[in-house]
Amino acid sequence: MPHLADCRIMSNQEIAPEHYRLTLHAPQIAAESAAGQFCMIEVRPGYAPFLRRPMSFERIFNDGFSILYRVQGEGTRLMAMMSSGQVLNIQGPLGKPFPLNPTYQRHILVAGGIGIAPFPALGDAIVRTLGKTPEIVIAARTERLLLCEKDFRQMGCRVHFVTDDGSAGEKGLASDGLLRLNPGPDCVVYACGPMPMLKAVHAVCAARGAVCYASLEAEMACGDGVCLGCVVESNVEVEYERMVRVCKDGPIFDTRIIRWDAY
Amino acid sequence: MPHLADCRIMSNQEIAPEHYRLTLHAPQIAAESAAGQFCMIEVRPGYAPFLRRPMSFERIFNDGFSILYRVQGEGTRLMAMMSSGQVLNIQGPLGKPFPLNPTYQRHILVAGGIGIAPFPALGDAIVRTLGKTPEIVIAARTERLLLCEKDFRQMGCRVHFVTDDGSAGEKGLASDGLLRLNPGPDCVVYACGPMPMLKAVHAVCAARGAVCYASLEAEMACGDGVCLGCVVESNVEVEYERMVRVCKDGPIFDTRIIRWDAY
Amino acid sequence: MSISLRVNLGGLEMKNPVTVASGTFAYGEEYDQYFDISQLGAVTVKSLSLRPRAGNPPPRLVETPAGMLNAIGLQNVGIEAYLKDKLPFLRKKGCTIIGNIYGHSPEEYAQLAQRLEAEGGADAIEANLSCPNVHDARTARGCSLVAQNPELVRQYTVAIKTATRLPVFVKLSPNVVDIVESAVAAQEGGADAVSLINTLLGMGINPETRRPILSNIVGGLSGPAIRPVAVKMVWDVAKHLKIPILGMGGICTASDAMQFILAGARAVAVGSYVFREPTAPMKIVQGLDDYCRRHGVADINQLVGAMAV
Amino acid sequence: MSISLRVNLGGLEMKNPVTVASGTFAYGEEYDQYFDISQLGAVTVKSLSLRPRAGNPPPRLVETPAGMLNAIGLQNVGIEAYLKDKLPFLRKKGCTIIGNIYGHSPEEYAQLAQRLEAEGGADAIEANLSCPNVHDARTARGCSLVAQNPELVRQYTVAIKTATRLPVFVKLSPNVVDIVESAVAAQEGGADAVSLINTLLGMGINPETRRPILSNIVGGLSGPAIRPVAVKMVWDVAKHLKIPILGMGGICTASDAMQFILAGARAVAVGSYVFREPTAPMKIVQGLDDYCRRHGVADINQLVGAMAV
Ligand SMILES: Cc1cc2nc3c(=O)[nH]c(=O)nc-3n(C[C@H](O)[C@H](O)[C@H](O)COP(=O)(O)OP(=O)(O)OC[C@H]3O[C@@H](n4cnc5c(N)ncnc54)[C@H](O)[C@@H]3O)c2cc1C
Ligand SMILES: Cc1cc2nc3c(=O)[nH]c(=O)nc-3n(C[C@H](O)[C@H](O)[C@H](O)COP(=O)(O)OP(=O)(O)OC[C@H]3O[C@@H](n4cnc5c(N)ncnc54)[C@H](O)[C@@H]3O)c2cc1C
Ligand SMILES: Cc1cc2nc3c(=O)[nH]c(=O)nc-3n(C[C@H](O)[C@H](O)[C@H](O)COP(=O)(O)O)c2cc1C
Ligand SMILES: Cc1cc2nc3c(=O)[nH]c(=O)nc-3n(C[C@H](O)[C@H](O)[C@H](O)COP(=O)(O)O)c2cc1C
Ligand code: FES
Ligand code: FES
Repeated sequence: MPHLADCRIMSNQEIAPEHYRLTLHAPQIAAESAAGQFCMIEVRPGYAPFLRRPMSFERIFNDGFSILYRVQGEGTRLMAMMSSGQVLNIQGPLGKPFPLNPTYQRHILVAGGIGIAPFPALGDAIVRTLGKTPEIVIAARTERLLLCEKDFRQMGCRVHFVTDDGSAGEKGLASDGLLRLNPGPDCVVYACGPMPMLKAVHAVCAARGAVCYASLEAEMACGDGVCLGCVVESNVEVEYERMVRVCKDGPIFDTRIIRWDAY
Repeated sequence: MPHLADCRIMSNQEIAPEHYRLTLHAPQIAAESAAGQFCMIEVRPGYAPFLRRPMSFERIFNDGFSILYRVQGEGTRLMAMMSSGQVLNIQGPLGKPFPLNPTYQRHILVAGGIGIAPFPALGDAIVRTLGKTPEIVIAARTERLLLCEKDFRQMGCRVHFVTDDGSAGEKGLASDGLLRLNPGPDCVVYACGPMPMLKAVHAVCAARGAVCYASLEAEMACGDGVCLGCVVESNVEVEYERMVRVCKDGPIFDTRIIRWDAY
Repeated sequence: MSISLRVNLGGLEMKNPVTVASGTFAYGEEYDQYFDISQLGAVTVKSLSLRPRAGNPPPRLVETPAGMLNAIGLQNVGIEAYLKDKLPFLRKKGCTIIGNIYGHSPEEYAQLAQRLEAEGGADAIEANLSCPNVHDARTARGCSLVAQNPELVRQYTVAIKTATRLPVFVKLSPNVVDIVESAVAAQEGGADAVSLINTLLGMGINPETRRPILSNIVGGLSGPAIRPVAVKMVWDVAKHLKIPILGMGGICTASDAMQFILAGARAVAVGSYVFREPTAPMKIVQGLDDYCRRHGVADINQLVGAMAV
Repeated sequence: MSISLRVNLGGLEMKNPVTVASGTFAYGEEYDQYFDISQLGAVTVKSLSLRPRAGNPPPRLVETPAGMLNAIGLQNVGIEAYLKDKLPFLRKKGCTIIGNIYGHSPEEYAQLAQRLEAEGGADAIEANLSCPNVHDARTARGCSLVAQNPELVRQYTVAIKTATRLPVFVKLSPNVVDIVESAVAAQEGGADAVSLINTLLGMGINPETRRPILSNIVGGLSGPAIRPVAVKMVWDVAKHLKIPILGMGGICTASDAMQFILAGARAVAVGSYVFREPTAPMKIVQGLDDYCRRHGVADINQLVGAMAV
């Protein structure tokens, strides 16, 4: 059940250009949260910005959680100006977590840019709950934006880098990185990143017979399934079940459900 | 000429419950400012609040100035949360300063509540420019809100306290305090505070033949004479000169000009 | 001092004047996680249509300064699924229910009202004659809503009133020259109250892609940005109507709600702000109680339309 | 890459598409303290009437979420004082001038236009047929503006066009069912462009005093809060009009201005935001140049109405 809680900022640090890690004291929310879920952050009192901002849990601790965010617009710019000791009102946990299934041999994580955000928590969960070691493709525009390498090395993961500009790892797209790992029916792929990347990753998985779960993004008002603003089109035949809510039915979707040709 | 400048906050301290002193580094603005003038503060980026907030200069230094403010609503609440090192965009100086006239024997300052704000600068100016020592009536709801006593003692002023609740000084209104000082035609009275107080002070001055300059307040959009939003009604006979702009024609007015029965 | 917040909104007894705006509270279940929704004067449900609707394609939502634009397009489960899956929860909670309905003709509205009454699906009907998101903006110039045509408002109202004995509220659009005309038409048609306002038509363009932000291009603007427009319309209508008003548009706090009540609204609905602050409706109930206490007013009805001119 | 920002707004040559909204820039002098106002495409002056006007009693102004309400009531120095005291400064600076006028009848508008032309007081006329603040809200139900009646819009436009050879822009109100009707009426009357939008009617009440915040009760809502409404109306009108559009309503940044241009505005006016940020109009001129550069567009006219549907 989601909570509304005033949470103290433990730290808020720039970890790469325009990328921050924010840690919040939020024991109650943390206790009920799982990898893949998210929270809605009230950036500040007053009506600018008007809506809360959705952010995935990066890591979940006993007494709180961290998020990893990229400065995108007004809301995240204001977040970046905050400092420890200040308080943010948080709504969460929201949405469905990544499904964890022990039957798969390989767990491959594919992150594009800030899409890395929910994966430290997912990696933790795979290691701890399933006793497996995930592999990860970390893709970004350029070397400096390849985040969280250390976290995954510590879990013992194979880490594959891909950059748009070839400044580190393979030059190419996240889906190229995934292809290199030769996914097959024994794999479950978890993907997070921009829509075109997810579409490409889905295509690879579909071709190779791997199941793929993607964490989707959409502009949100309520985060809680109420406003019907955050929908994406699915393949469901039933007309009125075609629109699925990213916040409540997702944000994690089996990619076979999404009507990719709409994107 | 008014400037627009990003000014660093040197300090922002609570000096009484809900009352703060904010000091800004603003050498250019300070160099051109005089007691009675004010600035417009952009409280923060984004559209909440939408308009700048007008604030009188409390004291003017070589390298900047201070303001004294009371937390009133959203804008001032946000200001109170700021800390030294942060930057505010300031527009100023704006408006007309207090007129200084050496022909008067006595200079009496009458402050109601946060209306004390422009008087430290005015006291300084009277002492330095005219070589006279002003007298001051400081009125407030209660003892803890009697501000700036020390500043005026240091200037050698006679300080008369008045409180609504009698917790310090005389129990009564600012205008009662003024009456005790027995003002007459040899006096110039400077007043700042809420409209009903100014009306009462004007009445005392009119009855005693003292000239009175009041610093008025009105909600402002531009602060610069453009929007015509901040007007008050004057006694001017000419119909279309009846509305005088607090920001540009004031904020300091000879009280005989104001149509007090409209207030 | 004992304060009474009870109001009678055109025959609907409400224990306090606070409800929620249709489409911003779904069917109540989600927000019951944050506060006991039966404490509200009423719960207004998302517009119900005869058949389920998928609504418009995404994107359907964008934030704007102090507000938001939406082009949901009345996605809803349809009246039968509502009666079967959603109503039991609201009834179990003991909520007073305002059933908001949307149809394509007077007959459809009548049918919806009849079904709701027959199945105990609502304690009052709110007829949404003013949704801006059910037309294709590419073809519908300026948009043509039933609520923009007083004669149609009258006809639709008559049809609904004939079909049900439940109190009928008619929800109007701010996109008119004079909302009093629409309100008077509703009153003439027999409406028991008018609900105002629905969203204002608006749109946004992404300059980088040069494409409209909403897939339907045009959407409805809501939130505190439009509050001054809504207060003005409530005040206009209150001066000329005998039936009561359910006021909405940008209400976030008890102080906002008081503006509507003083302007002449018998009850108020909290809309978009509930997305930001799910407990807002409850806090407003408390805030109205505080206000009455502070002002020594024993019965909130004394404040309706009590603005001193 | 050399970028041309020149536009022709119904016969008015502007070196760039950026002007200011009438009433938010007075007659230019104050803001020339912050930037060289002759760099703007044009300066639009505060509405001028035949005789000076004192406007409404205070309070006339209140901040609202992401906007403001004003009820200035067209306080202005009158046309003769403008010609004598204000015009010389604008001419000395070399500004292109849009002379906004307000009268009580077609004849007064005609007279004002004539005087402006005769004295070289403006390079184009903008007829304000849509000021919400010149009626007493206590008596004028819903407000009745010339711009709310297409037939009157046509008549007034004809009268002004007959009186002057200067380009005539007709400024319209958003408080209508379909602003296209008003715009078409202006076009039929011979207008060279339409200016949209004026403020939306709105009001506020202070719950503590239970009194209206503005002395005139009702005022005009402006600022970013209303931007989505304005963009929508520009887009609607652009689809149906041959004459160009001067777009305004909540423009704060070059990106906002681009929304209006892509929706179909040939030029744009910066209004309320200039109070907050006096250099905004100048920054927008620069921002439009940057935009064109970034998007490889050599002539801004190519972007007018270029939204991809
Ligand atoms: C379930 C979910 C989880 C997310 N997790 C993260 C995360 O862990 N780290 C991170 O950096 N970002 C994350 N995002 C994206 C993040 O919400 C946006 O970057 C952020 O809302 C931008 O706000 P802004 O005010 O800075 O930008 P603006 O562009 O000013 O925002 C304007 C509006 O657009 C919305 N918006 C803008 N970009 C996005 C986007 N990509 N997705 C959804 N809404 C958007 C905003 O919420 C706001 O309503 C997540 C989004 C979703 C839906
Ligand atoms: C020339 C001038 C000088 C001033 N100097 C000082 C000063 O030195 N110290 C100080 O504490 N206050 C001063 N004020 C009052 C101060 O501007 C307001 O208290 C402040 O704007 C309140 O903003 P807010 O957002 O906190 O309040 P809110 O009530 O949220 O503000 C809402 C709107 O009302 C306006 N407003 C509210 N109260 C006042 C008021 N009393 N006068 C004018 N506008 C108001 C705000 O500017 C804003 O536009 C001065 C006002 C003027 C006109
Ligand atoms: C996301 C969203 C969905 C809405 N859906 C409906 C609806 O289904 N039926 C309806 O009558 N009004 C609907 N509305 C309009 C609201 O009920 C309300 O009239 C409007 O939003 C103004 O109130 P607000 O500013 O407080 O949100 C919707 C509004 C929003 C923001
Ligand atoms: C304080 C103020 C005064 C205004 N005065 C006039 C006026 O005299 N004549 C006019 O045609 N419009 C006037 N307007 C309307 C603006 O020109 C403009 O149409 C409106 O404010 C919308 O633009 P904005 O949201 O950018 O302010 C005024 C607006 C404001 C805020
Ligand atoms: S954000 Fe409201 S339904 Fe998903
Ligand atoms: S605040 Fe604009 S004229 Fe005074």
